[in-house]
Amino acid sequence: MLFMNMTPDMLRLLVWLIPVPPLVAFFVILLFTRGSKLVSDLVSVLAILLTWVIAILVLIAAILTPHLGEEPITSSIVWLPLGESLATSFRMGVLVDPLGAVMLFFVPLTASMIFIYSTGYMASGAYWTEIKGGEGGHGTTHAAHDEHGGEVIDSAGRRLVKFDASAWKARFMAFIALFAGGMLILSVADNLLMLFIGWEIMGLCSYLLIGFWNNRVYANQPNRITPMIAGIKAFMTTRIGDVFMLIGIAWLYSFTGTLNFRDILYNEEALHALAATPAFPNLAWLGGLTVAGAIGLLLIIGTVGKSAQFPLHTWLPDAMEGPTPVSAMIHAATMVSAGVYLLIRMFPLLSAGWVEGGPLTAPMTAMAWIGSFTALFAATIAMAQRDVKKVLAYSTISQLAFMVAALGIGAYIAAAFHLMTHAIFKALLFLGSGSVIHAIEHGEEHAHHHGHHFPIDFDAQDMFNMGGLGKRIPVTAWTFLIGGLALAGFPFVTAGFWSKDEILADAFAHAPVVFYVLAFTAFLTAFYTMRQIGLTFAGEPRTAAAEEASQRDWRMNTPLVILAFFAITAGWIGIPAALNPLGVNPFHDFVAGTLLEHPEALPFDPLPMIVSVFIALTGLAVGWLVYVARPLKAGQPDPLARALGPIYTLLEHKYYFDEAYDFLFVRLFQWFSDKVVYQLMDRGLIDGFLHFVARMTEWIAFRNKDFDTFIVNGAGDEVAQGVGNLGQAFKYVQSGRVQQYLAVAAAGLLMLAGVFIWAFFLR
Amino acid sequence: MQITPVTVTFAIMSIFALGGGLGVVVNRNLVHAALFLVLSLFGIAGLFILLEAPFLAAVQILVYVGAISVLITITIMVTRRIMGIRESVNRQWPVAAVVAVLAFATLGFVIVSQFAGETPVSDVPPESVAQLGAQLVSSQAFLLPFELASVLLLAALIGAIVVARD
Amino acid sequence: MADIFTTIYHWLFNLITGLGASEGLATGIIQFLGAFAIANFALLILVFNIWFERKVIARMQDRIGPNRVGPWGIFQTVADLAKLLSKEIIIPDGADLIPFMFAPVLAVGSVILIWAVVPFAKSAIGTDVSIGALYFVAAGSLGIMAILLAGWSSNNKYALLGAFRAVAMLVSYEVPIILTLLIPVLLTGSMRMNSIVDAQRIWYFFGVPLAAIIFWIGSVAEVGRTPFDLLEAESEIVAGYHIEYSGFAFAMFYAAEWAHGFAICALMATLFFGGWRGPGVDQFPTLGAFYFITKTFLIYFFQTWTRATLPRVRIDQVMNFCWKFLVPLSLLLLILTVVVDKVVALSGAIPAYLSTQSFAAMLPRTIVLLTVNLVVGGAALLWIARAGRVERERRAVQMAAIESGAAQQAGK
Amino acid sequence: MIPLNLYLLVAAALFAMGVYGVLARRNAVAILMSIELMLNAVNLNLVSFWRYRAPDALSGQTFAVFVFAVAAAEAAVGLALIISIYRSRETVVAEDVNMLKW
Repeated sequence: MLFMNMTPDMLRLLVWLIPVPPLVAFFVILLFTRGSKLVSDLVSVLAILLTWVIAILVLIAAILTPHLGEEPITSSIVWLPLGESLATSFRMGVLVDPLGAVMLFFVPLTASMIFIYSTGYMASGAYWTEIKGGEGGHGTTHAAHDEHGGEVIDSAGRRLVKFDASAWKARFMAFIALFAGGMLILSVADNLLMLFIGWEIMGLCSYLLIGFWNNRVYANQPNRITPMIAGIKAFMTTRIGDVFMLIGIAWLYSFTGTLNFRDILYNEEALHALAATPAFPNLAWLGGLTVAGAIGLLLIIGTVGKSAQFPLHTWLPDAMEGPTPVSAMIHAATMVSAGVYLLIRMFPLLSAGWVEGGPLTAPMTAMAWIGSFTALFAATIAMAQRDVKKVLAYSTISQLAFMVAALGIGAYIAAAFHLMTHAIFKALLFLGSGSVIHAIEHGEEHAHHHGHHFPIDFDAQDMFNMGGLGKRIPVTAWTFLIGGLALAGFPFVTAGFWSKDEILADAFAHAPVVFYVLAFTAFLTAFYTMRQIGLTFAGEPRTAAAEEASQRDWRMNTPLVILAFFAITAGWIGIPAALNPLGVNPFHDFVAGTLLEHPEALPFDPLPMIVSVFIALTGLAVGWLVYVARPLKAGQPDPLARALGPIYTLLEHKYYFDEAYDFLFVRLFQWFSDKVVYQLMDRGLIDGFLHFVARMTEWIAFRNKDFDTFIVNGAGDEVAQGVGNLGQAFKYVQSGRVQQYLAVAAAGLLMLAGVFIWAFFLR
Repeated sequence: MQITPVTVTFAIMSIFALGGGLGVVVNRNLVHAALFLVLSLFGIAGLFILLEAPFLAAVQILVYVGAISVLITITIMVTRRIMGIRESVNRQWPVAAVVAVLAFATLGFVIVSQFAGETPVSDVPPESVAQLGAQLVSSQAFLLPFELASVLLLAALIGAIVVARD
Repeated sequence: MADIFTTIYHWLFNLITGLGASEGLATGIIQFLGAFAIANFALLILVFNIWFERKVIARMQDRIGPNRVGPWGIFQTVADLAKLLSKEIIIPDGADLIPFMFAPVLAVGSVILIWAVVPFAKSAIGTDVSIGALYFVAAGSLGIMAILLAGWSSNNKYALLGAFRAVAMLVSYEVPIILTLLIPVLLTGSMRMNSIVDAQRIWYFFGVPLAAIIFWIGSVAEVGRTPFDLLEAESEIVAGYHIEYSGFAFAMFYAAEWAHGFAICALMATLFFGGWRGPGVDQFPTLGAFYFITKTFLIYFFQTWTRATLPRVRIDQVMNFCWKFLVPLSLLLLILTVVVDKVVALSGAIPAYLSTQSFAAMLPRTIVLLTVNLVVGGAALLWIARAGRVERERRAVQMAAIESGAAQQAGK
Repeated sequence: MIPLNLYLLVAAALFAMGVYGVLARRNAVAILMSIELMLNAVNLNLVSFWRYRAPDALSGQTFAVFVFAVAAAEAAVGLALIISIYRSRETVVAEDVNMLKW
């Protein structure tokens, strides 16, 4: 075979080439093939498949390499040589070590699936868009489906028309290509800066893609968040994390003089130095936070933003406004994984100074708390969601939190394992949900052609509008079931079970508290998964749309099947040695090489496994009893609501977090800028002063106009004139003359230079 | 420092460079200013030769005199109506003068106090031009910046055409 | 085996040092003398060149040509020179005096500068700088400035128009020139003129004829000789940028143009026709000068021949030809040459591929490159033939339309 | 041999002239020319530091080459902008192009 007789140079070249095809595809589509949807589909899909092939070659070569951890596949070029020798210059390069190999396994796989799926998903559909201005606007709230593209007026008085959701398909393919390129850059990067580049490319793309249907509005729901807003929200929220992360990177660079993973994470003295030096020598109350700790915390903040951990999680559910492939892309394959990948990659730094069984370092403690709390928190919210995608969104947050918590307690390999399996089965679930939505939309079409009338705010994503889809879209149903079971951790078969079990086992061994929390979360997970499956597929259709739902697009079904296959089998490579017919845990032994000193596998302990089996089964069983055994009738409320009462509302409203943030930050700043800046300072002080002066002069003039008009009027004029002149004089600061600005800038620069000279030469 | 051909050349070239520069910034007639610019660039090229960088000297002549100055002169001639402008400096010229003098003072201070009477640490390696060429395209040196520069030039080319065409 | 030039050098050196000058001073004086000699050669040879060209063209046009002054009219140019020198230099109203006077000097200077790197023989070269080829381009680019100044300072719209045309054309044609100049430089691996000549056991013309041709066309355009003499096309822009010049100032432009025309022949000979290389030159280096002059004059004859043959082209045709044909072609040629050369060299299929030691050693490389050139050139010819056909048809349609319109006018 | 600081002083003076020109000239083309002066001063600095401090690593010369590239790009785009401004507003006086104000 090809990779058998591949020279190392060829191999390195291949690694360089991995991110290239999608990026090329992005430019090709945007520059040339924009006009044709078909060609754009072909270009992007071929590109990602090419990447997949390359990645598989590299992956096989990597697996065949003995001691990959010690001698990873790496090559680098000089970024920008400075100073007197080329040796000291900053280098950019690629690196494939066991962890990178894991990324190369699931990222191109899921990405390719999502690309193929998108070609089908983006090919049809329609949504409401608002017409600005103009006259006319006849039509009633229910006239929506009578004449297609017909104009309707919703309860908010906006004039809406249907907009073809596939209009910008080519652009969409280009964006996800760029997205995949960013993720691949991040996966093969050998230093933090390059990783950050990929990271930011993805940040941009998530903004572009979440807000892809940027002219979409929701009929009768003027306050519901629109894709445009959601995109901005996601961008801003992740920005917060990114800024802190960048600070951390800069700090790391200034401390170690390099950002290369190998140079920092695989060299004892660097790590020791990082762990030994206190970050803020003169801040005693920080309790001797080391530099490693401080940098670690900053990086964690970056991850908290990117992987939507508490308290920066709110952008992710709203990111569901994007097209479903985007949700799969962002939530499963790429972006949120990137956050966790960063933590796993930097684990040696985060755990610098930590010995197995010893006290946790500051970053690890933080991760443990954030992780376990977010896991529980998100899982509870997921229980009460109506939107089929929102459930998955919150389950994603919760699952990522699993990984973060696992890292917090030092379960390095378990985290990597769960990252991989979760990416696969969560991608499967999202694509499945997308196919469900598609089916419902088609059903809506047909039903309407058969004379049904739907309210214009009919929501094709609301699970309570579904039901009984199992018979109508069997492929989706079965694959979704597989994915759901994997998510719920159905024992001994699914991938999710083994990875989750490994985390639980580690937690049981190291941190009981974390274990209990995660165990309970696992129970909730199983429950809401079953709830979702039940609401969606079981029972009888609750609406006409569900009645006539159908989805027979091979472009969407093939990826589902393939991913379902991996959702089962991907877990088997990580079966604990004790249960493994091979007698070893291949995944563990492979990934362990990534670390400097290999963590040895835990002695097998049946108790946590029994617990997790029991939990998964009970959770599924409860869900079965509530939602499948007695499926909901149309219009029947969620039985959970009766059970939980007010809590249910609380959960349904996501603990009112958006509202809280809205009040705390948005409103606060609006209030500040309005009341303080505008009203008080602008109106109050400045205008007040002017009015006061003017009125006073007027008053004096009026008083004395009988005698001495001349002087007083003169004075009044003078004062008014003076005020006017003041304004006149000040406005020239903003003269629009570039040279004036330049002069000021130059003067400022000179001042700095003076300070510099004084500081370095004269003092 | 005794009078040697090198010092004499240095003096002449410096006078060219500085005198030309002065002409550029004070001369009222723009075409003459452009001529002074050419003179100044010549001076710089001569200094490059004194610094044993003949390649840069040639490129300096080729790029600056052959291309940029021509471009500037043509622009001056195309925007011919501006020849009517009599006063060549704006109202803030005193500020500018002060800033410039201060800038020179600052730089001069650092230079005089830091680099007084420094002489080369070693000779220029033979075939330095070849080395330069090799470095520009070596992945262990300046390959990336070089490619970026070429992309920048391409972008500027297209941009200039797009902006300047009707 | 000291050749005549080194002999002269040593003789002068001993002479001057004998007079009690320091060695540095002696070298300086000799260098100055050398520069003086080369400059004068470059200018005086014109006297002969002009006569030569007029004679040749006359013969080609079945005339006799200058035949009054001196034997075969050989002193005709001297007479013309005397006339020009004795004429008044008219300075038009509103002329910008300094540039007006500076322009001709710059024009001549830029041409003379070129001769500094032209190797007459292995040891007879003004200065063998390591960047000779680049230097030649840089020096040539000065002429553009001269033209621009002349056109501007004359305060005459035809002059300015002509200057703009000239600059547009010269700047455009520098691109293919530089691109093709790179090819011999790449093949040699050095920009040093002497190394380039040294490496030509087989003339580069036989290896990369297409490059030579493109370089030639570009150079002729740079000089602005027929068929590219529309810069001073008397029939359209009376005389181009030097319309206002008279007397000696004009003579300098005139001299600059002809000297440039001769200089490109010398460069052509150096870069593509093996410069001073020739049989027995290694034993008797002095022979090199003879070979070099001969080659140069043969090429000069060819130049005159083209001038006598080809009609003048329109400015738009000139520009299109450069940007839409020469530039892409030379780019393609450059890339192909580099790639093929590298691939063959690295593949090691041909031993000692890059060696320039002997005729035999250079043969394989020459053949490889020749095939590349022939393929590219053939393709280019086919393409331009097609383009020309299309153009002609378009023209025919236009003319028909015009004539029909005219006919209707006549009908009314 | 000329000491380093002489070259640096020449460069500094040239740079200062450039600063003055950029700040004081009215004509946009003149401003552009002054910018070229500043760029050349930078180049002179780079090359002389290369010659005197690190003749073996050619970074100084390489950066000078990059400055050439940047200067060419800057001149092309700048002049194009000036011409288009001249077309639309009949002026190339920098301070007359002040639409962006209060």
